[in-house]
Amino acid sequence: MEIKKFVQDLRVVQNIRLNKRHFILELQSPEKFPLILPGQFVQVLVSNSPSTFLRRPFSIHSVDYANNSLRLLVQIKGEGTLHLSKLHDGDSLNVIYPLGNSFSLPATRDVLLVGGGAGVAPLLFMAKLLNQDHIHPTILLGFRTKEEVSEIEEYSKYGTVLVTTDDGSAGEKGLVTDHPVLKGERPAFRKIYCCGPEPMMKAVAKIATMHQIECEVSLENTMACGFGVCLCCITPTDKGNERVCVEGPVFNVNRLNWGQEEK
Amino acid sequence: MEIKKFVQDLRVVQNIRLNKRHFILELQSPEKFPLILPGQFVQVLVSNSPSTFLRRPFSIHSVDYANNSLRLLVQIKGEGTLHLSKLHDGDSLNVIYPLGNSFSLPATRDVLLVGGGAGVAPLLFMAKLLNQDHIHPTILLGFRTKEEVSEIEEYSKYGTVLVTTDDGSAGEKGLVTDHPVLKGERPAFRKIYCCGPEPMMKAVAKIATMHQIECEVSLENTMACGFGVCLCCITPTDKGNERVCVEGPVFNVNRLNWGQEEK
Amino acid sequence: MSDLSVNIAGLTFKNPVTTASGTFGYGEEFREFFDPGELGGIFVKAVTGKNRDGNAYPRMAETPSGMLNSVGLQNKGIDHFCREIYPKIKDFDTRVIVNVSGSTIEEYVEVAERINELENIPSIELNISCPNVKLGGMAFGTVPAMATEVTAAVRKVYKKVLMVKLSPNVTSITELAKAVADGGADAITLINTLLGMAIDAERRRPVLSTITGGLSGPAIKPVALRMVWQVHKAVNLPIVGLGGIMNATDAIEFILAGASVIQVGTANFIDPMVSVNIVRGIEDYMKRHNVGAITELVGALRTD
Amino acid sequence: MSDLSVNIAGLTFKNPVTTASGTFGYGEEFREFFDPGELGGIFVKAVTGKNRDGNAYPRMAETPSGMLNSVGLQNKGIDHFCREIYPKIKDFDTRVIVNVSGSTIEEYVEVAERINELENIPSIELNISCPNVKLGGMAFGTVPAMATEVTAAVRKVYKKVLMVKLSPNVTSITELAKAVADGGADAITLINTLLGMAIDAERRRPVLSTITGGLSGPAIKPVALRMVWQVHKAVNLPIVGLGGIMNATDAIEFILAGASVIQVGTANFIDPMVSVNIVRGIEDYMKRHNVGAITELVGALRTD
Ligand SMILES: Cc1cc2nc3c(=O)[nH]c(=O)nc-3n(C[C@H](O)[C@H](O)[C@H](O)COP(=O)(O)OP(=O)(O)OC[C@H]3O[C@@H](n4cnc5c(N)ncnc54)[C@H](O)[C@@H]3O)c2cc1C
Ligand SMILES: Cc1cc2nc3c(=O)[nH]c(=O)nc-3n(C[C@H](O)[C@H](O)[C@H](O)COP(=O)(O)OP(=O)(O)OC[C@H]3O[C@@H](n4cnc5c(N)ncnc54)[C@H](O)[C@@H]3O)c2cc1C
Ligand SMILES: Cc1cc2nc3c(=O)[nH]c(=O)nc-3n(C[C@H](O)[C@H](O)[C@H](O)COP(=O)(O)O)c2cc1C
Ligand SMILES: Cc1cc2nc3c(=O)[nH]c(=O)nc-3n(C[C@H](O)[C@H](O)[C@H](O)COP(=O)(O)O)c2cc1C
Ligand code: FES
Ligand code: FES
Repeated sequence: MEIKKFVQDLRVVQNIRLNKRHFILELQSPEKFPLILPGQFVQVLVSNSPSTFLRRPFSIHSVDYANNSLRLLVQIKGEGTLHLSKLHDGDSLNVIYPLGNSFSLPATRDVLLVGGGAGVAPLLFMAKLLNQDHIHPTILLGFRTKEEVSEIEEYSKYGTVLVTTDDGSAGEKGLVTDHPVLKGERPAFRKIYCCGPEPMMKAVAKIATMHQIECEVSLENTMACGFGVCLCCITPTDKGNERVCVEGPVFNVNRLNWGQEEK
Repeated sequence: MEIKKFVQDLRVVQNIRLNKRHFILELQSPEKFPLILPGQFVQVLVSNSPSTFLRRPFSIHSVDYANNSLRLLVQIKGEGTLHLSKLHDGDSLNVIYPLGNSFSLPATRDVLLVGGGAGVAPLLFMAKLLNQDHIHPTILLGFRTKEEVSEIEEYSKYGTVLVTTDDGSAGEKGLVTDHPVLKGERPAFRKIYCCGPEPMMKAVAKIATMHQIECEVSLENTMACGFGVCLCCITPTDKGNERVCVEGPVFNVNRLNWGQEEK
Repeated sequence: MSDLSVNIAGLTFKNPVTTASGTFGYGEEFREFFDPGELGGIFVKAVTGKNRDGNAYPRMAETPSGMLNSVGLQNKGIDHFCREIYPKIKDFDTRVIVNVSGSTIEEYVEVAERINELENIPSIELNISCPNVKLGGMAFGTVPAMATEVTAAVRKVYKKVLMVKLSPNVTSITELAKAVADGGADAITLINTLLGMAIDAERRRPVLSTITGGLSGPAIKPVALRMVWQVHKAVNLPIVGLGGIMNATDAIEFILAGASVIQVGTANFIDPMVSVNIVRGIEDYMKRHNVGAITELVGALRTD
Repeated sequence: MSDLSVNIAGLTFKNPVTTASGTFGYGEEFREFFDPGELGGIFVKAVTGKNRDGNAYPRMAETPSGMLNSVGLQNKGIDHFCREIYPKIKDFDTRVIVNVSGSTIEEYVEVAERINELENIPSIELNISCPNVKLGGMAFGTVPAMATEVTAAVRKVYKKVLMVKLSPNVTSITELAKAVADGGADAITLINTLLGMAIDAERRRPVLSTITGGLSGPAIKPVALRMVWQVHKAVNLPIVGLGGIMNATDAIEFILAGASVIQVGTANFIDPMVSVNIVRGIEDYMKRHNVGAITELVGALRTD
């Protein structure tokens, strides 16, 4: 399916600070939204920072078609995200969207969503879509500390939420892969959607593969264009080098040559 | 006299819009000001614009020692000044100051100050200093149109203000050099201080030289450093290539090789 | 009405704005943003003899006002191009020019010969920045004699407009320009990327899998302008100019320096609409400056 | 305590941070901002045989993340340096190194010989980017044989630490590095400015009086890092690295690529305190990464 892409000045309608490192940016379009799917992302121009030359990609955290607004969940990493964190209601932000493919719909009702850090972003959107199909997923979210645990009420609308923190200050202590639902003999899921730091995704993919659970991950390769023309964002797949921004960001792990060369 | 230079974050306390192209930026220091002289300038870092790499030089328009605040009168020319025009009270601006030499005190009471465009900036400061010496100068200011005529009340505190506009919408029509005080048989001044676009300063210098009136001009050569180390801002003088940012910006016109090579 | 049309060795372009190879795919993706027919032309991604996977990820590093890439000519080869890509792009209402690469003279010749047969491709751009595998990896584009040789070999089999794209990583760009002129080039494209490197200080590793890569974007504009100007004065061939063009003013600068046609590269990544906007901005400039035909501006820099 | 000291051919520096020639005057102006004794060293403005007025104004153009300059070695000559400048700088509590320029081999040799006699100048940096007037204006630094010749000639008369600063405007920087190593250089400084150009589209004129000029600043950092890395692998001499260093992270990148000492150039214009802040930033990095001696980081880029 070919979805038309927009290059638009979106209006910042809210900038909600979740904690020291994370915030939510709500952006509104002057026009009617096209169809947007969970797993897709946007490319944001950070025009007021002298050290951001290229756009910055962010997953779409949620979409409100009634208001033609979408939300991004952003983690402050460097100059670009720091500048975004300072935007105010009414500011304007140039965005290309919607980009990339999307999570596929599951052929099962036993669904687990796993996210870590800012990687949880696309999962909220996905959980909502699953609900429309009357699927009530288990949602396993990993955070650094209790302080960073956020939006649990939002996720709880769509599924059963489980939490891990690195320091045990909330939920289970450890990484998401240390949580009983994934560590147990045989996880009770037939499909996993996963998004987060690459080592986390690889660990989840390993568990999934071991138990023959279907698993889709959303990759965060560095991008120059975000719409398929520069060939900078590639990942090796069973079909050769594919573009994460067009053929991805979502890949079924059985298509990725993961586990061969670790750094 | 060696004046210590500061590299400081100054606080924007006011941003006063005069007209479409001009505004006044009032900046306050957290520390006691050093001695600052009329004709000196500051180097401003425009840190939020991706297309301004070097600092931007501006003459000091006035100084308030009681508040440790100074004013800049800025004309919007490109990206840098456009960004400055958008600063708000409370914003911070990194500034190096005070830089350059200054106008010399006159050995006469028959003083004319001539300014055009943003070039009027240092003249207010100079007029005030002359007043402290009980000199009441004539102040001839050139503007594009009536709309841009501004701060006349300020200048009037220190001298007799005369105005020209390019289109005659206020004061005399024409350039400052078309004004009767300069066009007359023998201008009634023994010292002229002049600041503005180079063609204007050259025209004034020509008149001054013709009538053997002492004349000081403030040059606006493009600068990289502003404090004497790059040798980019030079102007040919009777002593060879001198730095406008250290040996200037104020030069007595009889030291400049003006009029030899016009563009 | 301003006349924006230009002409390179008899080949006309409706306006001087084209897109740079490797930054515009095969034009397909951009059709979601605008009609390529609004541009003077498009230079499509490098085509080589056989399929190439390109280099390993990471292939990109952001740098001050620029980026490094080490894509490494990833493409599916000339057969695939003729069979799969050509049919999709042959009816674009603009000049479609193919960037041709290779590691041996034979490969360049083979690809050029095949493209010569494609009716709707009026021109190729030889990318001679690739290392010559037979001659120890020294790039064709850095040794004048090699540059002449590969150009002449392609010239023999290629009957349409032959452009040669030079690498800026040389001591004397005019020497290389003369070398490809001697080889029979119809036009010279300046510049390809500058060789650079980025390091991640935290991990103490190069950012790119290939350690070094090609620098593009506004950072290189001063170098590109200088080379266009030098070659314009030294060699009597039309020039296709590029390197860091972000807006119409940049484009005008290249034209004043001597470029008949300009290419927009890295800027496409930041604003997919930029090339169309540059066409409009050039028109505005011409109106403002009362320039009837864009050709009046080519090389019109005043240095008196 | 982290050990920041480094050593080049027996000459120690208290830390690896120095300032680049032409961007720090003779250190005088900076005393109003900080004590030069906090730095590892300062490289002062080029000195030539006779007084030079330099080029006409305008000498500067701002470019994306950089600037062009065409100052053109303005200085009052070696006599004036020895008589007027040396007494003022000889007691700085840091290494003061003089950048030496010329248009003929005789001029280089003359200046080097004179500076050899100045007790508190432990080293010179030969700037071989200048055009050789006798040999038709081709820069000494672009032709390997000429680079060897001028280095060897100076080596004969100069008894202290001899650094040679290379131009990046060459096809092979390693070839030039080897050439000056053959000539007897003790260390290699990389890089001088890239040749570039800026145009004012409104006036249709070059911005600089000299049309072309030298590009410096962050824009050139990727090229500079690449050259430091290439020379570090190819030539067994210590390297002084520079080109676009704006902060401690940039400095660490050059050290990882192979520089023993780094120079801060254009950044001084934007923040006169930057070099001192870089010293502190390097210390922070060393603490954070548990590095006892900065020398452990020289060339320590991991490429496995
Ligand atoms: C498809 C996609 C979706 C994404 N979705 C989100 C999201 O929903 N929320 C979110 O907070 N972030 C997301 N990211 C990551 C986000 O794009 C980067 O964190 C951001 O671009 C960093 O910009 P910066 O200027 O703040 O940091 P920079 O100064 O550019 O970088 C700071 C540090 O982060 C590293 N870094 C930068 N970009 C990436 C990247 N893409 N992958 C790994 N490391 C990187 C750099 O190497 C550097 O060490 C996504 C990335 C992709 C490709
Ligand atoms: C000592 C000194 C004192 C100054 N005092 C004032 C002042 O009090 N008020 C004020 O408004 N301006 C003053 N200027 C000029 C001011 O520095 C420039 O207008 C400003 O730097 C432009 O920055 P920008 O980023 O907005 O424009 P840019 O994008 O840098 O330039 C826009 C246009 O203006 C031209 N331009 C930029 N700088 C200069 C310059 N220095 N001289 C001539 N043309 C230039 C450029 O070539 C370009 O065409 C002074 C300059 C100097 C050297
Ligand atoms: C991601 C990327 C891929 C490129 N691929 C090619 C290529 O296949 N062939 C080629 O001749 N040039 C290629 N180039 C170089 C560009 O065509 C252009 O010469 C260079 O980027 C400078 O222009 P710019 O600064 O406007 O991008 C590529 C550049 C980039 C950034
Ligand atoms: C205004 C200016 C003047 C310079 N003068 C000299 C010089 O006299 N001798 C020299 O070897 N290099 C000179 N350089 C080059 C610098 O020393 C340095 O090699 C170059 O600027 C790259 O470093 P940077 O990007 O950190 O500035 C000069 C650079 C600038 C910007
Ligand atoms: S980021 Fe350009 S192709 Fe994916
Ligand atoms: S601006 Fe650097 S010396 Fe004047």
